[in-house]
Amino acid sequence: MAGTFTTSMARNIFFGGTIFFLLVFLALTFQNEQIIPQRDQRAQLAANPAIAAGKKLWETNQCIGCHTLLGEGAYFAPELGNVYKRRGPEFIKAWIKTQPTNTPGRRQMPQFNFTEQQLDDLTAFFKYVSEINTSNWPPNIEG
Amino acid sequence: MNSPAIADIKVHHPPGDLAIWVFILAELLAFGVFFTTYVVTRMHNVALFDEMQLTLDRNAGALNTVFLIAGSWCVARSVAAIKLDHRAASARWLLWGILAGGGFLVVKLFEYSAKFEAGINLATNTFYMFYLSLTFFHFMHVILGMVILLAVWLKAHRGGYSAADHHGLETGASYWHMVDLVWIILFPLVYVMR
Amino acid sequence: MQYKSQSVAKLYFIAAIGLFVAQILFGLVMGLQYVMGDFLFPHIPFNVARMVHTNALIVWLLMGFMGAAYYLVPEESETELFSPKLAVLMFWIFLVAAALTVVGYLLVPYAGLAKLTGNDLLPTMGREFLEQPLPTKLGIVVVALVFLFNITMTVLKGRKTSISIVLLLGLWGLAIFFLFSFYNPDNVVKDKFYWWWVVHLWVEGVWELILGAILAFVLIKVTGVDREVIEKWLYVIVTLTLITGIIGTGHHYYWIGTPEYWQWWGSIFSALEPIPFFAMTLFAFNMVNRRRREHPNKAATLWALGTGVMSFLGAGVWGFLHTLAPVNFYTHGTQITAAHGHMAFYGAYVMVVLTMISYAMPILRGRAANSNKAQVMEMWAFWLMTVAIVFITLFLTAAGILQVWLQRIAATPMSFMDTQDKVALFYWMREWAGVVFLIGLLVYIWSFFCKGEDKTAA
Amino acid sequence: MNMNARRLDFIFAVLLIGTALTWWMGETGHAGPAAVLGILAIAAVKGTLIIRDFMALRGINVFWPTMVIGWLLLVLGIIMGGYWKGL
Repeated sequence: MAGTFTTSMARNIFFGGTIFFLLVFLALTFQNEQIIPQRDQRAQLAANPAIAAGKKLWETNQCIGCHTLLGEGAYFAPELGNVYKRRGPEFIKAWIKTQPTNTPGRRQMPQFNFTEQQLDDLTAFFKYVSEINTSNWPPNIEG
Repeated sequence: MNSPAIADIKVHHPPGDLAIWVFILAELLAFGVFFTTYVVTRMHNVALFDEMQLTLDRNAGALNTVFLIAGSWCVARSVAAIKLDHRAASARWLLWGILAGGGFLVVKLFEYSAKFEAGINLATNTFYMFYLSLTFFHFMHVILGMVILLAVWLKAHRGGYSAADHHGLETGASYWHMVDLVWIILFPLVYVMR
Repeated sequence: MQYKSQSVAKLYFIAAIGLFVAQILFGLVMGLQYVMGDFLFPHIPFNVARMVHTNALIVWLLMGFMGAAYYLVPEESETELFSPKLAVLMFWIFLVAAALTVVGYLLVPYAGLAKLTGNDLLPTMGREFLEQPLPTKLGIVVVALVFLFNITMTVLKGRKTSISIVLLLGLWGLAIFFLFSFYNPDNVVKDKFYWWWVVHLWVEGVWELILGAILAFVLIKVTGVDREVIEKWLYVIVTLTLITGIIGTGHHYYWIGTPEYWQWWGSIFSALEPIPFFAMTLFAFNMVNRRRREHPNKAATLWALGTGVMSFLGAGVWGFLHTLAPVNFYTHGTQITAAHGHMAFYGAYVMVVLTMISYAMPILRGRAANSNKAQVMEMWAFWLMTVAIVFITLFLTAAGILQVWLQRIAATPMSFMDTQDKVALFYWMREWAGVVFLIGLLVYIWSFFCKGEDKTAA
Repeated sequence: MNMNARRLDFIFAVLLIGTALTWWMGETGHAGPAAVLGILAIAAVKGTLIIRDFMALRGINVFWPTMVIGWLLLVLGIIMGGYWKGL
C-alpha cells in the first residue's frame, strides 16, 4: 500500500536504472563512432605510418608524465596537442635534441637520444594531433 | 458500484514505493535541466531554432501526445479498477496502456527514420542535437516504462494484485505518468512554440 | 573478529598504508620539482615521480578495497572465506608485482622498461595512470579475477546481503572496465575515448559502489541502526550515482576530437553528479544521529563522517566547479583539474579505506577499539591530513585560476612556462601543506603503536 | 462506473482537448508572446491534472505535490522567461 519503501523495490530500481542509463550511454557511444570519422583525421593515419610510429614513441617515453595532450596528462610541462602549430616541426626537433637545458632551477626535460627518423615520426604525430577537430580548444595558441 | 473513491482518502505518502519517487524526482531534475539548457541555447540561436522547428512533423508529435495521455489514462483506470478489486479489468486496462506506449514507439520510429534518411544526426546542428537528444532520451523512458508495465501486467494477469495489495502496480503506474508528464512539456517546447 | 579468515585483511591493510607513505613521499618530490625544477634531475625525473605517485595511489586503494572485502564479506555472508590461502597467495603476488613495477620505474628508463617487458607484443604503456608494463597489467587481471572468484564463492555459499551485492557489483565492474586498458588504437581520439572507460567509469562509477558498500557496512557496525534502513538508502544512493555518473563520462569528451553533443550531455549529467555525494553526506550524518549504541571506536565514526563531507566537497563541489563545458573550455588541463583530483581522491577513496582500516584494524588486533590515547592520536592525524588536503586544494585552485587567467583569457596570453613562474608562490604553499599532510600520515602510523588501556576485547 | 473512474475519463477528455488546442495553435502559425503564454498555460493545466489525478498526488502530504507541481511550474516559468527574452 501507499507509503512503503522496500529494499527489494530499491534494488530493482537500482538494477533497472543502471541498465537503462548504460543503454543510453551505449547509444551515444554508437553515434560517437559514426561521427568521429569526420573529426579524427583517420585518413592521414592510414596514409602515413610515421604517425603511428610517433604515437608509440610518445607512449614508450612516457611524455604524458609531464606534458598534456589535448589537455590530458600531467600539468608540469606545456600542452603538446597544438605544439606543431605553435612551434613548427624544425623547432620541435631542435628542442628535443638540445635537452636537458641544465639551467639551474628550471624544470628539466630528459635527453631521449632519438634518431632523425624518430624525430620525424614524432613531429608527424604532433602534426596529426594538431589537426584533430577539438571544437576550437585550446582557447589560444599557448595551450 | 458505489464504494467511496479510495484516492480521496488522506494518505501521507505518494502511491507506490518511495524508492520510485526518489528515482522520479531525479529523472524530473535531469529533464528539467535539459529543458532549461534548450531554452537558454535557443535564446542565442532563435533564427536557427525557428527555422528548423518547421522541419519537424508536428502531426506525429500531436498524435504521440494523444498516445501518451491515453496510455496514462488507461493505467490510471487500471489502478482505479484494482482498488475495487476488479482484477481482470485492471489487467486489461494495463494492457491498453502498454499498447498506447507501443503506438507511441511506432510513430516515433517513423519520425526518426524520416530524419535519418535525410542524413540528420546529433552533429547536424544545435537544434537537431536537442531534438534528437531530448526525444531519444524520452523515447528510452517510454521503453523503460513499457518494460515496467509489462512486468506489472504479468503479475496482474495472474491476479497477483488486489484491492488490499497493489503496491507494485502503483509503483509502475507512477513511473509511467512521469513519462507522460515530461512529454506534456517536451511536445509544445520542441514542436510548437516559436 | 567473528570469522578467522577475516584476518587476511590485515596483510592488505598494512601493505596499503606502506604504499600510502610511498605515494606521499613521491608527491612531495614532485611538489618540490614544481618550484625547483632540477631537483633530483636526472635521477628521478618528474614523470617517474608522478608515475610512482599515481600508481602507488591506485594500487594501495585497490589493496584497501580488497582488504575491506576480505574483512567485510565473511561477516556479511556469515561464513568463512572460500579460500583464505588463495587470499594470502594473491596478496604476495600483488605486492611483489607492485614492488617490481615501482623498482622498474625507478631504475630503468621507461623506454627500456617497455622493451624489456614486451610492450611491442601489445602496446598498452605510456598512457596516463595506465603506465604499468604488460606483465603487471596481466598480473592485475589475474589477481583481480582470483580475488573476485574467492569473494564471489564466499557470498554464494553464505548469506547474500545488499551490502555484499553492491560491493561485488562494484568489484566486478572494476575488473571488467580495466580490460579497456588493453585497447590502445593508433587513432588518438578513440584511444582517449576508451581510456576514459577505465578511468572515469572507475572513479565516478563502480568505485563509488565499493565506497557506498564499505561506508554502509561501517555505519551499521558503529551506529547499530537497522540494516534494513541502511541498505535501502545504499541502493538509492548508488542508483543516483550510476544514473548521473555513467552519462557523466561525457564531461571528458568535450575537447578530444569527439562530437559536440557530448558538451551538452556531459554538462547536464555531470552537473547532477554532486547529488549522490550530497545524499551520501546526509546519509552518514543521519545514521550517526540515529545511532542506537555508542561504539567505543570514536575514530572510525569520525572517518566515516569525514568521508561523507570530503567526498561531497572534493568530488561533488570541486568537480562541479569546472564540469560545465563553457567553463571547462578554459580550465581543461590546468591546475584546477589537479586541485579537484587531490581532494576527490582523498575525500572519497582514501578516507573510505581509512574508515575501514580504522574500524577493522583494532578488531583484527583483538580489541573492539583502540585505547583512548591511540584514538586521540588517530583523530589528530585525521584533522592534520584533512586540513592539509583542503589547503593543497585551495592553493592549487588559486594557482589554477591565475594560470587560466594569464595563459588563456588575458588579451596577450603568456606562455605556459612564464605562467608557471608567476604562480610559483602557490606551489610553494602547496608543498608546505604537503609537508603537513606527511606529518599527519606519520602521526596516523604512530597511532598504531601507541600503548594504552585497551577497550574491551572484541 | 464509480466516481473515481468517471473523474479520470473527464480528465482524459480535458487532456485531449488541450492537446488539440496546442496542435491547432501550431498549425495556424500562432507565434509570439501571447501564443507562447497560451501554450504554456495549457501545458500547466495538463501537467497539473496529470500530477494531481493520474499520479494521484491529490490530497497527500503537501511535500510531494509541492515538489512535482513546483517542478512543472518552475520549468514552464524558465521556458516563458527564455522565450520572453528571445522571441
